[in-house]
Amino acid sequence: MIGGGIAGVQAALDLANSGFLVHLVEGTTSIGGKMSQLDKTFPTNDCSACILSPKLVECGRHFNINLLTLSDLIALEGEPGSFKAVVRQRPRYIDPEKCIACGLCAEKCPKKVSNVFNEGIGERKAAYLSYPQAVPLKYALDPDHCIGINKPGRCGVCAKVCPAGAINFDDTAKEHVLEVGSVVLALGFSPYDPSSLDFTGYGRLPNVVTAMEFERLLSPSGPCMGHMERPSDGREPKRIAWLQCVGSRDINRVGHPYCSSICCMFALKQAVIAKEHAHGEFEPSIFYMDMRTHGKGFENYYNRAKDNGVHFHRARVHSVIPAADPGNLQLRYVDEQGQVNFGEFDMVVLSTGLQVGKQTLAMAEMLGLELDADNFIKTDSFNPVATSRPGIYVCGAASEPKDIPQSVMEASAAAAEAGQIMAPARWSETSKKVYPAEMNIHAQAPRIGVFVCHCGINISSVVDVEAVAAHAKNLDGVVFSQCNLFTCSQDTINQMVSIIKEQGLNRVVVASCSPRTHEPLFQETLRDAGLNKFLFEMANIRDQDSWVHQLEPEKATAKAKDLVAMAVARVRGEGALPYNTVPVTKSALVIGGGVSGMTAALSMAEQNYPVTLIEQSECLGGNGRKVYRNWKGDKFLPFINELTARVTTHPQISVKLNTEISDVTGSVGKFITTFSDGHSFEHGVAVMAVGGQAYQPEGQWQFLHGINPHVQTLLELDQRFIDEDATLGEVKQAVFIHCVGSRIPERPYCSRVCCTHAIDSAVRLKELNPDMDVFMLYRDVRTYGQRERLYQEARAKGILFIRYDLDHLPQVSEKDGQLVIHAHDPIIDANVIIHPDMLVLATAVQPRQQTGVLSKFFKCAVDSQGFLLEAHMKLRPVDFATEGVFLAGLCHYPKPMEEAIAQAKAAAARASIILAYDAVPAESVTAVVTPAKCTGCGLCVAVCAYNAVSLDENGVSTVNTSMCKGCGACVAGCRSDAVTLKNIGNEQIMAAVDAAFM
Amino acid sequence: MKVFKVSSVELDAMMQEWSKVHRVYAPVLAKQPATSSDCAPGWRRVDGGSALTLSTGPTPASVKSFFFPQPETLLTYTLENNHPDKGLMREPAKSKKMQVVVGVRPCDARSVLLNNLPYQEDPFFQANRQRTALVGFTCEQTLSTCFCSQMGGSPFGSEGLDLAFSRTQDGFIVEVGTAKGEVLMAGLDLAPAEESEISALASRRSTGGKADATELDTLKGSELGRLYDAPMWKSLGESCINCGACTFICPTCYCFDIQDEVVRGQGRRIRYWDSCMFPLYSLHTSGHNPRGQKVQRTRNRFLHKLKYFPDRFGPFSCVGCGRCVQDCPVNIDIREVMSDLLAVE
Amino acid sequence: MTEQSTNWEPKIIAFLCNWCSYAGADLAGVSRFQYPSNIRIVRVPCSGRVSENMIMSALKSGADGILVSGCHPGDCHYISGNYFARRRFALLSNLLDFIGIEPGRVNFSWVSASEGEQFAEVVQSVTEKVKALGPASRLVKKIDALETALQVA
Amino acid sequence: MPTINETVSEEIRAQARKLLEDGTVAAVIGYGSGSLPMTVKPLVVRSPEDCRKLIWNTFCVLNLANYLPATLKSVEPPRGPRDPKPEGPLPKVAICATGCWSRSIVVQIQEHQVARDRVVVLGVGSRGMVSRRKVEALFGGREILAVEEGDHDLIIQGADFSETINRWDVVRDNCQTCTHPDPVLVDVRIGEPVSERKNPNPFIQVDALEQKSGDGRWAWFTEEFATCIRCYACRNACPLCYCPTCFVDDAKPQWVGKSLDAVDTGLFHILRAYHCAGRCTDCGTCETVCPKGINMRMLTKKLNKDVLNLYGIEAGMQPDAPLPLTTYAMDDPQQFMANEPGSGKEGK
Repeated sequence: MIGGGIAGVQAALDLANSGFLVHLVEGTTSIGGKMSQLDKTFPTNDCSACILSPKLVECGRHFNINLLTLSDLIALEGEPGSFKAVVRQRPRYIDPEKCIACGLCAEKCPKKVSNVFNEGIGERKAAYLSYPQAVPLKYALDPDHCIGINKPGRCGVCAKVCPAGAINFDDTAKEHVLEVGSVVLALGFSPYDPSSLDFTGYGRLPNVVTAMEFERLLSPSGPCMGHMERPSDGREPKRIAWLQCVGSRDINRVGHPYCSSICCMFALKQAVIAKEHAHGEFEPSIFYMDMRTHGKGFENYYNRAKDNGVHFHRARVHSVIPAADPGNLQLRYVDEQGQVNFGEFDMVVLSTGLQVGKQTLAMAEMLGLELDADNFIKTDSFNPVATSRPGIYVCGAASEPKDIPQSVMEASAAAAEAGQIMAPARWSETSKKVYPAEMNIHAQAPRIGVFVCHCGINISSVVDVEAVAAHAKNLDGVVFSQCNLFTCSQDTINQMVSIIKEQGLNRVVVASCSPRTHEPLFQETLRDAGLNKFLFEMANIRDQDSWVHQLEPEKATAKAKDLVAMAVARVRGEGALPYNTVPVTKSALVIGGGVSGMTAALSMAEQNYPVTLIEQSECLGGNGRKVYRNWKGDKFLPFINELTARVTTHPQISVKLNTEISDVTGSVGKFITTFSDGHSFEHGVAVMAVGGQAYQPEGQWQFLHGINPHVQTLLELDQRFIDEDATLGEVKQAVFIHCVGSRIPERPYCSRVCCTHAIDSAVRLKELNPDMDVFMLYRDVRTYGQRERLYQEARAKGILFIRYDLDHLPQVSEKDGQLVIHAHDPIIDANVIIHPDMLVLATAVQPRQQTGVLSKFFKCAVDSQGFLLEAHMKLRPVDFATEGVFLAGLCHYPKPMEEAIAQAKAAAARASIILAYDAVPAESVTAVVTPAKCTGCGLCVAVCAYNAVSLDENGVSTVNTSMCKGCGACVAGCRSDAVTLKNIGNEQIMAAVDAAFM
Repeated sequence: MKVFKVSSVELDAMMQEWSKVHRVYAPVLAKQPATSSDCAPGWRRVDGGSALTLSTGPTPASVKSFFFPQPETLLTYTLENNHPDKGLMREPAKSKKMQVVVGVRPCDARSVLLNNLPYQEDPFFQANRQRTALVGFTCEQTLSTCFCSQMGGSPFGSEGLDLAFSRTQDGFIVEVGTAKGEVLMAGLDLAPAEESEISALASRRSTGGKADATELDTLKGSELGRLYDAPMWKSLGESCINCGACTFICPTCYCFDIQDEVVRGQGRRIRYWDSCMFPLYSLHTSGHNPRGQKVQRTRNRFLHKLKYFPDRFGPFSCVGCGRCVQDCPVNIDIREVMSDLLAVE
Repeated sequence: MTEQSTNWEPKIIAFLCNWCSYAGADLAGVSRFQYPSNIRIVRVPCSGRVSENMIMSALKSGADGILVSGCHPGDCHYISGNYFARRRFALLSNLLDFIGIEPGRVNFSWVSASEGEQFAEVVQSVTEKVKALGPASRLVKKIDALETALQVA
Repeated sequence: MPTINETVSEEIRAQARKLLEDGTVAAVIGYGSGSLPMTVKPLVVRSPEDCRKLIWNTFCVLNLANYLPATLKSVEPPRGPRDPKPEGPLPKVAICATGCWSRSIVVQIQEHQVARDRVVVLGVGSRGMVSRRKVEALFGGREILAVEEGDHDLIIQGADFSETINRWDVVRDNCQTCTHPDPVLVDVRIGEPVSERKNPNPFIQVDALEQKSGDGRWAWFTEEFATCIRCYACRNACPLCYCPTCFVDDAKPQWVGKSLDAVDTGLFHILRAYHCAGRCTDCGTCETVCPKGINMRMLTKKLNKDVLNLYGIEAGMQPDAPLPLTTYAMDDPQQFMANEPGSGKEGK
């Protein structure tokens, strides 16, 4: 796995979790990539670090992920299934085994350097941690700037202050030779550097920043702590302009003919978030060519932004020059009416495009991979993650500009592909830890051990740890307490194991840092000592005490005593919990026999899992059979026929046509689905790929469709292409209307595929008859990514684009059978009358009506439009909140076939993770009902987000442990205290509270 | 027995005198906190000067809480970490100072004697009894809900009172019933009551207010099984909402529960009023509840008062004050229950 | 028990959700944002785990102030826990104000995992408010005080 | 001419008899006459003959919905804990219900305590029920021995007096500010619908208290609840307080102490009221049954006001709607979190 950004991390986790050993090779000191630099993510405004961190931590701790930071792949030889990869790891100069991330080295380091993580805004030290949540949470020395490295003997302050003796100026590079079955590239992108675009003023005018720089300015962990300050004078900007397409859609000066796809939303999000950050009046303005908000939830976001006062100017800015007011900027632009305008702003943000990084190019060359015209790694239309070299896959922005969910989907898809190659070797390279048998502590009086950590001097320089340990000794149930220099160090951990055994401890409290980072380590220690890992609590006396009360040692000590007493009180009432698992039935159900369903089925079958594929109609292929070709010109039918053949003949796939679902019971690991024919089927996972359907034009969007024979939808035109209808060449004049049924109040989303599809169809018509006049009536042309090339081709071929808006819909009428179209061209501000002999409607993509019914069977959610709602829009794009059920294709959101295929493979990868195990772990901290106290009111059922609670036949609440996530919403909601959360019951929590007042 | 004559003015002066040495309490007629700073609920501390006003019928709150406080602290302890006495149980120091309760009605005075039967050996009840003097006023007028005579009491009864005041034409005569009464009267210069007044009171006692529990007494002889299985309980239990209003306002309900309460490391073991109306009252640790149904609990309360208690101690455990009749939210009227029970015979 | 002494320091119980606010508190530490030491953090899975009973019980036990903090709406690790919590807290907060519990005793906030400084600010402001209010007395159970009353009754 | 309530009584008796005779229901929940003036007894009638005991008057102050779940259970065929559920439909129960009681039944349906198809609601429009305590207050300490009810007047008689008073003046506070006197769930209509009482402000008492200072409100709270004897009549009379173990009886942890400590008593009332949030229909039963006349209704009414203002919900209006605390909106108001740095970003 090359690259530790979000795509790399996702692919590594998917592979490691499905039984493969993964070497994750990352060039910098830590994983996280570009996403870790973001403040918020669109369209949910989720905090980027919050949603990313858990994945990074999981990756860093994973038993079967070998994380190689500061490393580069330098050579690869061999065949798919048996490659030999050579990885060179540069020296870190700080021993990660010893580093406790106390930060003293950075604090004392005399050398200040520009902060790369903050896009060069502000400074960090030569001894550094790239960002607070970095994984691995280990400092490094910057070899380019460290005095000690470059001039041995001249500095060495860090080595003197490091309490762990982790500094090693003599660290050297290492080479690792790795035997791998497959290589996945997640090389990411590099933002376009706008320095050469002199009209932007970037580099000369301090208040012109790139979007990524602005992101760091917004971030609470950024250089100005989330207070929006402009670089020149630290003032909070009141007017900010975003300039779109800087380095994208620009052949002239940049040589990037493609659209970077994400910048419209990126700018929208920044405008919205900046408005939230701003105190008082704030005016964000976005200068754009087309607003490309083609993703799920994007159009709504755009509409909300418009409603919330974000100004939009359809214009390319001519120049950014200093305004009279120091620091302010004046923009000159021509508006749609052709008027020259000036606008003054406090700050300008350049929505810089995405491009392929130099390292990616070098890597592609080293590996012998083909690149496309834009230097992105070339992939296949029908296998969007396969590179030109077998066994090497690519995911994320290295193959085309794309957003996070798409990258994550491709990461999983790449994992599926790699998993297919390596399926025979599953579990052969991985290792599994063996623990001693657990002591039964039932009915034992508490024997609590308390370990108080100095954390070098991180805690002990403020808190009197000896006094805390002495205090702990007298607490009820405590039989042992001691201080340790580093409780998390390997020798202390070993010592803890023997103390637990010698002292017969049955519960443990560690007073040190945060359970969020260290609880798993200590819980592991308990298991090593034969104790159930849930008999453990931490008192956070570092992050939440010594570090935040540095000037109040006495108070900090008193607080530490309380925190320890609270943890002791809490652990006293805790019991051993089961390591819950759910046995897995190793077969999958795929619902829907379109391209997505077939792809998912095939991918799982290729990994040797039996799959049942059901399709409600009498043939496989779905909507794909109705479409002629994609924007690259690849025809669909041959591919679908081949796919159908592979599916129907695959020994692991059983296809049931004309079949629907009549009932589903069970949950992850074991679903029992009953089909319309009365048969039932037991399966461990399910993939919903039920597709979508074309909107049938009606009302003001009907445009004589079904009345005048010359009016047809895109799919109807496709059928004529497929049938090679010779009469098409005779058409003299054709008009396409975009957004028929999309982006309107009833359907406030962009159907994503229709711009490209319509333009490609127009191009096809031009191919059939180059003299044909073709008009495109559009609202925004959303040929995102490299589809932009198609748009260029269309214009080059003479296809005319006329914009319309909702206030000026094209008027279609007929006179003696002849179509008459009135449209308004806003550029020339004149009405246009066209008399075409063909009108094509680019109709919306809608979810199928049955989607809602099906979703209820599997307890999955649908969004307000009726599309299936994934677990998380950003990072879990193919999962549902309900475990064991996955989604792919048009039922999720309109998308072109290559994206549907990637998503289907991703769904297969995610499903295969469950199928790889005989049993899957389930949450141990789960809710449990005391039936005698239950009123059966059903409040717990209503507030459970996971459908884990239900009323049984006696009207009493019961919890399905395998679905419960342990959030406790039911517990807090229950008036009669009939529900509790194991070990996080009211008893334990209130014992902790009361202990604070003893 | 000594009987004195007292005018209203002298009564005031007496209360003033008492309040110099003792804590003196009088009933409150209006809303008053359940636990005010130094008083049992429904009573107020008086220091003379304020004239005593009594309403017709029983005092709003019974005297029960002077003897059976809600709650009574049995033990105290500390759980403070590092405290040398951590976990050590101590009996709290309790005041032995005499408290004088003025304005008690004969029904309530009798209730103390009835509660004394089960609490004969209860040190807490006895200690409270020791230090409490009851100064009562017989009832020239009763309410329609009063039925003390039926229960073996009398509106003019002096049983259980240390001093019993009865109205005369121009004031009161006061009967000194006990040694505690003597202590209260010591040093007061009062004229003895006239014979005519004494005999007038005696004749009132023998006519209007004669104790007569003969009818109800037949219950004492009747077979428990038949009373227990009587069909009347079903409808009674059905309408009863099992609140504890009747038990808590009742002067003769004396059940309690014991709990430990710990706040900020300071603990106390308290005994507080419980009610047989509550399911928790009879709930076993096992989860089994012998009186798990509402009807069982309703029946228990009445049979306890009218059958189990008399079978064990002799008298009925009801003084006929009628408070429960007035306050039962669903109009369960013990007089009707009694007549229904008699009809079972 | 000498609460009114001049160097009185309040104790504030903070129920923090594990995924956002507790992480935000950690980040405040990592970033060394200093804040008053009066807060005692209780880690709970989700703000939706925090019930009215817990809040009132903490007050009863003697908390001079209470802070409940969870993920911003939309960020809940458990999808919707904080939405349900928001309704419950809104009603409780208003009810407590209604019966005369001083505004500032019981506080609610949303703090995300990346808002270390904001966390420190919230603690600072809550502590200041509670200090200005003085020791809690309303709905604080006092065993000693009751003892005296009972002994004389 | 018979009074309105006499007519209603007659109709209740007739309908009850008919429903019992034709086997539609196995029991009818209503009221019988009481043993004291201004009292009534809740009554479950199981035979046509007993229907004559049913009455309706202006003192029917207890919410009969409180009896509904138990009565429904009582008419089911007896079965042990391991016996299977009986086949076929279970017997039905009829219940007299005014506006607020019918709304309580709706909440019971929402909370699965009552099956809609097993209940026959005899819907009676409430003309407002009289507060016995208000009447008694008018007569100081004088004992009232009889009360005669007219449509608009009450004739109050004692041993030595007889006075006529205006009925509306002594109607309970909750009835005076009622906005739904007519039942929202009706199977059999009894009497005429009652015209909606036009209340300028149903929350007038809450508003008045809100006007006081914080200290003033605290003084009100401590005084009001100080007389509580912890008899739990308020709880037990409430049709929504049906927990088998109330939170006051929990021991681990002990949320609320059980003696007369003012804090424990206060917490009991706060939390009990809170548990009724979004469910309380302001039937006033809690206040009515309190032997000490505590106005605990003020707390539930305050919550009702907030639930209406914040979420636009009145309790018990729609059987198939979610309860306010079992649902949410993304943009629910969160002013209560305002002024906190780091919060309120998404707030409106």
